[in-house]
Amino acid sequence: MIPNSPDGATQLEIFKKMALLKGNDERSRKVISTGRLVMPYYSYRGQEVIPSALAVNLRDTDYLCTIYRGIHDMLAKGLPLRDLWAEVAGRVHGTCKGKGGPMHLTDVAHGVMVTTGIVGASMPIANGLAWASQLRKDGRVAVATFGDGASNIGAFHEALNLASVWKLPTIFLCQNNRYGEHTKYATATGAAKISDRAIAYGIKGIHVDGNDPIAMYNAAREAVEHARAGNGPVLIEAMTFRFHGHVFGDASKYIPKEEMAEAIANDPYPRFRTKLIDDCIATEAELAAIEADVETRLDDAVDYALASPFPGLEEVNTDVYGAAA
Amino acid sequence: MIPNSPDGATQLEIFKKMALLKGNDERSRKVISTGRLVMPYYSYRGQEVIPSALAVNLRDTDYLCTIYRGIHDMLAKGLPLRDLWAEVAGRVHGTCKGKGGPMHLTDVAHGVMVTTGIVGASMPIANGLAWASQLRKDGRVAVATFGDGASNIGAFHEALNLASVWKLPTIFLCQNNRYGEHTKYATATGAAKISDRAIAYGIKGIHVDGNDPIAMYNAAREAVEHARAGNGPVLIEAMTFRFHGHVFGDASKYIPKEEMAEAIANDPYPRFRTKLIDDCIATEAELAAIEADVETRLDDAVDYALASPFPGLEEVNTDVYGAAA
Amino acid sequence: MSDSQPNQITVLEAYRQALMDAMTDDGEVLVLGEDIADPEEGGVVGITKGLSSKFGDLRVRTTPIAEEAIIGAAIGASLVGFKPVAEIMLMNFTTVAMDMIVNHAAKLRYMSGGQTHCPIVIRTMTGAGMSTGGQHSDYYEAWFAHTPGMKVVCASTTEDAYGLLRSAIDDPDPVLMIENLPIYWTKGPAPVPGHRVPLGKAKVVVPGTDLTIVSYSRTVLESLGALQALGEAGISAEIIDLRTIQPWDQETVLASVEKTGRLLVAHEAVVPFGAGAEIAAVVQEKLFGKLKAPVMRIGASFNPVPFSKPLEAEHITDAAKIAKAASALMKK
Amino acid sequence: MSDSQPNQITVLEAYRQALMDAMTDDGEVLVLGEDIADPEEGGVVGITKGLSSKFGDLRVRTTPIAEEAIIGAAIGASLVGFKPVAEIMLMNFTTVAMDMIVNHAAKLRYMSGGQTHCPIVIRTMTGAGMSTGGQHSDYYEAWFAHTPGMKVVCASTTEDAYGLLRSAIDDPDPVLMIENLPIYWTKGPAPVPGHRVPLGKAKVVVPGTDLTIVSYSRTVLESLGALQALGEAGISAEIIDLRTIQPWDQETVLASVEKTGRLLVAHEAVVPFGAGAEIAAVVQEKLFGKLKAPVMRIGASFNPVPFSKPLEAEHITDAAKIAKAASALMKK
Ligand SMILES: Cc1ncc(C[n+]2csc(CCOP(=O)(O)OP(=O)(O)O)c2C)c(N)n1
Ligand SMILES: Cc1ncc(C[n+]2csc(CCOP(=O)(O)OP(=O)(O)O)c2C)c(N)n1
Ligand SMILES: [Mg+2]
Ligand SMILES: [Mg+2]
Repeated sequence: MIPNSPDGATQLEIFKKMALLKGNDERSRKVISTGRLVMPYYSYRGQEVIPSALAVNLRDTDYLCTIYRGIHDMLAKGLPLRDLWAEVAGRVHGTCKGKGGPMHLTDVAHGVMVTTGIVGASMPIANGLAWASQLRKDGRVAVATFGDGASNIGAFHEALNLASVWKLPTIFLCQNNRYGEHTKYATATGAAKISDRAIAYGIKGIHVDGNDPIAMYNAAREAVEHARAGNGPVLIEAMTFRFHGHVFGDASKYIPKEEMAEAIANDPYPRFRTKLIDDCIATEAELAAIEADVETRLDDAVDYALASPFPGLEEVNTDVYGAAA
Repeated sequence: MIPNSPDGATQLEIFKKMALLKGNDERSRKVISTGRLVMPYYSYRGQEVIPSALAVNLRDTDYLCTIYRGIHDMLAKGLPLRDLWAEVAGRVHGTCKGKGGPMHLTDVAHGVMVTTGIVGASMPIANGLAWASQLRKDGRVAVATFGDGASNIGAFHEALNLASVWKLPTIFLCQNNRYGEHTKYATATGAAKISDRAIAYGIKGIHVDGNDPIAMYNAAREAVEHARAGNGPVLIEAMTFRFHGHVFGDASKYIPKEEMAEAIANDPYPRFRTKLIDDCIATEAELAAIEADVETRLDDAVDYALASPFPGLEEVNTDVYGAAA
Repeated sequence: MSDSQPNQITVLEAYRQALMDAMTDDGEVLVLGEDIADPEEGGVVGITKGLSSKFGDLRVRTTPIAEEAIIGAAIGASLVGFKPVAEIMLMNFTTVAMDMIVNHAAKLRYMSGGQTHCPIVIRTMTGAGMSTGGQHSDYYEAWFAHTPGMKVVCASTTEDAYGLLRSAIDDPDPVLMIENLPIYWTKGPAPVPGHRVPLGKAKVVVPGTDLTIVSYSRTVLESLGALQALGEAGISAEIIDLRTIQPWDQETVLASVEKTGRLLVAHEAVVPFGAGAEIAAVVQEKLFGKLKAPVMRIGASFNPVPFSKPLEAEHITDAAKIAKAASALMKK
Repeated sequence: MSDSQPNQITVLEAYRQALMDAMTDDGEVLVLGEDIADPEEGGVVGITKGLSSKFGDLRVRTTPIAEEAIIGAAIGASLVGFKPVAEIMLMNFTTVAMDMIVNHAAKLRYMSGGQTHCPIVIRTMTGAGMSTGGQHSDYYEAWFAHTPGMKVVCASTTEDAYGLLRSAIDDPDPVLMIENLPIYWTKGPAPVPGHRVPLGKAKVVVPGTDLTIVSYSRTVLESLGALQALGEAGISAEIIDLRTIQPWDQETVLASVEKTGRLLVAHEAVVPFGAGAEIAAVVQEKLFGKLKAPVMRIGASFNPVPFSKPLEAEHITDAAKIAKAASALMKK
C-alpha cells in the first residue's frame, strides 16, 4: 500500500464526487417516494467513497462495467446528470433512449460500457474490454464492480482466472456491503475475506476500508498503476455498507438494528466532510457551496428529464439488429 | 497428514484395484484398436493410484460423481466388470441398458450416482448427495472427481463455496494430470496449486502425490474422516499424469517428449508392484496371480458384453419420463 | 389483505400454502434458493416465509447466489429420494443454470437407463410490466418444452397455483414452474388443502363458439380481459388455459378448435420460435381442412423488454391486442 | 487429403480458410476458445490450426475451460470494435454460457439504445452419429432463434461453410454458427476466396414439383439422400437448404411451397417446440387454403441422444426416414 495520502486538491475532488453521489441518491429516493417517477432503485447511500476515490485515479477512456447498484459508479466516472435522469425516467433523451433504464445504463463517452442486472456478469465482459486495451496497447484499464454476494457465482471465478492467465488490465472491484439482498455475508460466503480469493488466481489482492477515502484512494491508485503497467489484474475488496436496503421499499428487517445504527453512525460522508475542514483543505462555506451546487444541478436534471419526451412507440423494436454490412 | 502407512493387507487391496484398473484400460484400448468396439474412450492409464487408494477408504454406500475420464473411479468403487463392458458395448445388459455409454455410466448399487461429460458438473451434484447424507445423518460422504482444467470453470467455484457454507460432507478430488485436453496447466490455471483454492472457501485443502499409493491413501483417509465427522468439505489435489492422450486417437503431440518419457519412467504401477515385493507384502507369484485373474475376468466381461443383445429399438424413447404419480 | 374477503387468498399465498402442505405431508420435500429462509425474510417477495421456522434450516435452505450450485444440489438430493423445490429467483437467471437443468436434470433418467431420476421442481418468476427492463422479465418456456425429460407448467389462478405446484412436487420428473410476478397479488378462492391439478390437462375457462383462444400464465387474464370487447363485437370466444406447456393437452385444444374452427394462441413470450408455433403446427396438421382460418399467434414484440413505460406497454401482450387479433382472425 | 482431388476441400478446411481470410482481411477479427491455438494443436479437430502462428497469440487465444469467460471476453472486445470469433467446442456447452449469450450479447444493442453492439460470432459443433451419447450432440438452434438480437446459421457445404462464416464475421450482430461434426470431413468445391453467402437467404438445392423439403445442416445431406427413393416412387421433391434459421428466408420457402403445395420440414433437433414448428406456423398462415396437405415435420425422436449404436441410428433423422415421411405426405 502507498502510505502517503493524496494532496488537498485530490481530496476535494473526491469529496465533490461524494457530494454529487450522495445528493443524487437522496434525490432519487425522494422523487420515487413522492411518486414523480416509478423505477426499481438500488440505493448506494453509504458506498459513495469507493467509486469517488477510484474515479480520480481513472481516465475518461478507461472502461467501466457496473451493476444495477451502480449509479454511484457511473456518476463518479462522469455520466452526465441530465442523461442519467432522462434515462431513469424512460425518456428519449436518456443515454439509452429510455430503453435500458436504471439497471442498464450505458454511456460510451465516459467509458460506462455495460450495466448489468445479472449478478457476476460485469466481470467476464470487463475482461474483453481489457483484452482490447492489451491488443491496442492504449494503456486503458477495465474496471468491473460487483458485490460481496457476486463473488460466489461462477462468472467471478471464470473471469478472475482468465484475467490472470491472460495478464489482463482488469480491476475487479468488490464493494462488500455485508449483504447480498437479504443474505448475510457469512451465510453465503465461505472465504474469510473475499480479497483472499486472489490467491486462487495468483493475482494481486487488496483488502481496504472502502469508507475511508484516503485508504480507498491509495488502494485504487495501487491497483490502477499495477494494471496499467501491464502487471495483470487486481482484486480489490472494499468494505462498506448500504443504508437503505437492497432495493427501494426494502425495510432491511434482516439487518440487526445495532448493526445498522453503528453503520449509519459511521457514515463516511460527514466524517470526510469534517476531516476536510479540520485539515484546512476546505472551509465549511466551500463545502456547503459544493453541496448547494449539486442540488441546483439535480433540480435542473430532474426538470430536464421530466420535460423530455418518451420515445415514440416505433422505438419498441428498433435497435434489436443493426444494418447488415 | 497422517504419517503412518496402511497395513500390508490394505496396500495389497490398493494394488488389486490398481491391477484391475490398469488391465481394464489396456484391454479397452486393445478392443478399440482392433475394431471390436467403437466408443469415445478417455484413457486413465497412469492415474490408477488415486481412485484405488481412495476407494479402500470408502464404503459401498458412499456416493461418487465422476466424469468421462472416470472408469477407473467407478471400477475402484465397485462397478462390476460385466456391467461396465456391456454398457460401453451399448448392450441391454449394461448398467444403463446401453443408453448411457462410456461417458454416462451409473451404478446405484455401488454408489456410482452420476458420470458426466460436462466439465465441472460432477461437483454441484455431489453436493446434493452430501446434503442428503446430512439430512439422513447416515454418515455417507459424496466424492466428486474432476480434472485440473475443470477447476477453472464456474461450477467448481459455486460448488465448493456452497459445500463450505452448508458444511457438507463432500470430497472434491481433483486429479491433476497437468493437461486439460491439449492445454497445459499453466496456460489455463492462475493458481500456483489448485489445492490453494481451498483458501477461497475456507475449507481444508490437501496437495498430494497422486502417484504415491501411501501418500494418496493417507490424504484420502484424512479427507474421508474429516468429511464423515461432519467437519465439512475437503479439496484434494492429487498430482498425476495420463499416458495416452486426452481421448483414444490423440497422439499427445502437445506434450513435450521428455515430459511424457519422464512420466512413463515414473509409472506408479510397476513402482508400487516392486515396493510390495521389496516390503515382503506380497511375492512376485502372488502379484502375477492377481494380474492373471484380472485378465481372466476381463476375458469373461468382454465376451459377456459382446454376446449380450442390443436394446430393442422401442427403448429409444423410453426412460425419458417416469409414470406420473 | 388475504383476509379482506372470506376464503380469498392471493396467488402468492397459494404457492406458499402448497409448499407448506407439501412439506407437512412429505418429509422428503426440501426447499432451497436465494434468500428463502426466514432469517432472510422468506424470499424477496415472501413466498417461502415461515417454512424454515416450521421445517428447520436443513430442509429449507438459503443458498449463495449460485444458480448452478442450487440446481446441482437439488439434482443430487433428488437422486436418492428427496423432492427438492429449487427457486431460481427470476427466469432470466435460469440461463446461469442451463447446463444443470438441460444436460443433467432432464437427462439423468435416460442416460442411466432408468436407474435414477430427478423429481425436482424449479420455481421461477418472471413477467413484464414492473419496469424492470431487459434482464428481469423474459419467458423462456419454449426452450424447456423443447427439452426431452422436462415438464413445464404455468398457473393463472390461486387454485391452479396450488394444485399445479402440488402435482409438480409429486411428479417423478423435473418440472419447471413458471410464476408470473405481476399477478402474485391478484386474489382468488382459497384452494382446498391437498387439491391437485393434474399436469398435462388444460382448462376451458370460458366456453365459446366462434374462436378458441389458447393462452397460459398472465396472458390468460389478458385474454379474459378481451372478452367484453369481443362480446360487444358479437364474437363468442372460448378461452383455454393450457396450464401445462410440456406435455400440453392436445386433446382439449383440438376438441375446442374443431368446434370453433379458429385458433388464436396468445402468450407473453415473443412469437418467433415460441410455444405458440408448436401449438399452431400441431393444430394445422391434426385439423387440416377443418379450419375456417389459419392458426394465428400473438405475443410480445420481437425485442428485449424495454424499460420505458410506454414501450413496455407496447411490448406486452395485453387484452386490447388480444381483442384486436381475435377480431382480425374472425374476418379471415 | 484435401489435395486428393483438384479444388476439393473438406467442410472443416472451408471453415479454417474462412477464419484465415477474415483475419488476413481485417485486423480486428479475433479468435478465442479452448485448445484453439497452435501449441494446443489448433483445436481438437484442428479447425483453427495455423491461425495463432500466423496472427499471433494475442489475436488467437486459447482459453481456460470457462465458457462464460469466453463469451464475456468476446462481448467486451466487440463493444469497442473488435470482431471476436468465439468457439464453444460443442453445442451442449453453450448451456454454460447462456447468460452471456442471451442476457448480454443479444441485448446490449437494445438496452444501450444502440450505443453499443456485439459483432461476435459463436462457432460451435454438434450432431449425433459419433456415439458420444447424451451430452455431446444436441441441436438447440430453436432456443437462439427465439432470442431477439441473435442470428443463427448452419452450413451443409464447403462453399456455404466458407461464405456463411465470412458473412457472420462481417455481421454487426451476434451470430451463432452451428457446425455439424459428422460432416466436417465431407468434401466439396474449394470456395472462391472472399466469397460471401448472405445471411437470411435460403438456397434451392434441387428443384422439384411435388413437395418441398426444407432442412439445414447435416439434414440437408440426408434429404438429398432421400431423393433417389423418392424419384423411384415418382415423387419430385424440391430441396431447400435454409442456411439461416434466424432470420429465415420466408420468401424462398413460401414461393416453393406455393408451387408444390406440400411441405416437409426436416431437422436433426427433436420435433416438439423445434425450429420446424415456426416454419410450419408461418407457412400454414401465409398459404392458408393453398396447401394440398398439412405441413409435416420430421426430426429426432423426443429423447436425449442414446449411446447404443442401433438406438442412435433409430434416433437420428436420416435419408430413409425422410423418404418415408415425404412419401406419406404425398398420400395425404
Ligand atoms: C444470476 C443472478 N442471480 C440472482 C439475482 C438476483 N439478485 C439481484 S441483486 C442480488 C444480490 C447481490 O448481492 P451483492 O453481490 O452483494 O451486491 P449488492 O446488491 O449487495 O450491491 C441478487 C441475488 C441476479 N440479479 N442475478
Ligand atoms: C463445459 C465443458 N466445456 C468443454 C468441454 C470439452 N472437454 C471435455 S474434457 C476437457 C478437458 C478437461 O480437462 P481436465 O479437467 O483437466 O480433465 P482431464 O480430461 O485432464 O482428466 C474439455 C475441455 C466439456 N466437456 N464441458
Ligand atoms: Mg452486497
Ligand atoms: Mg487434466
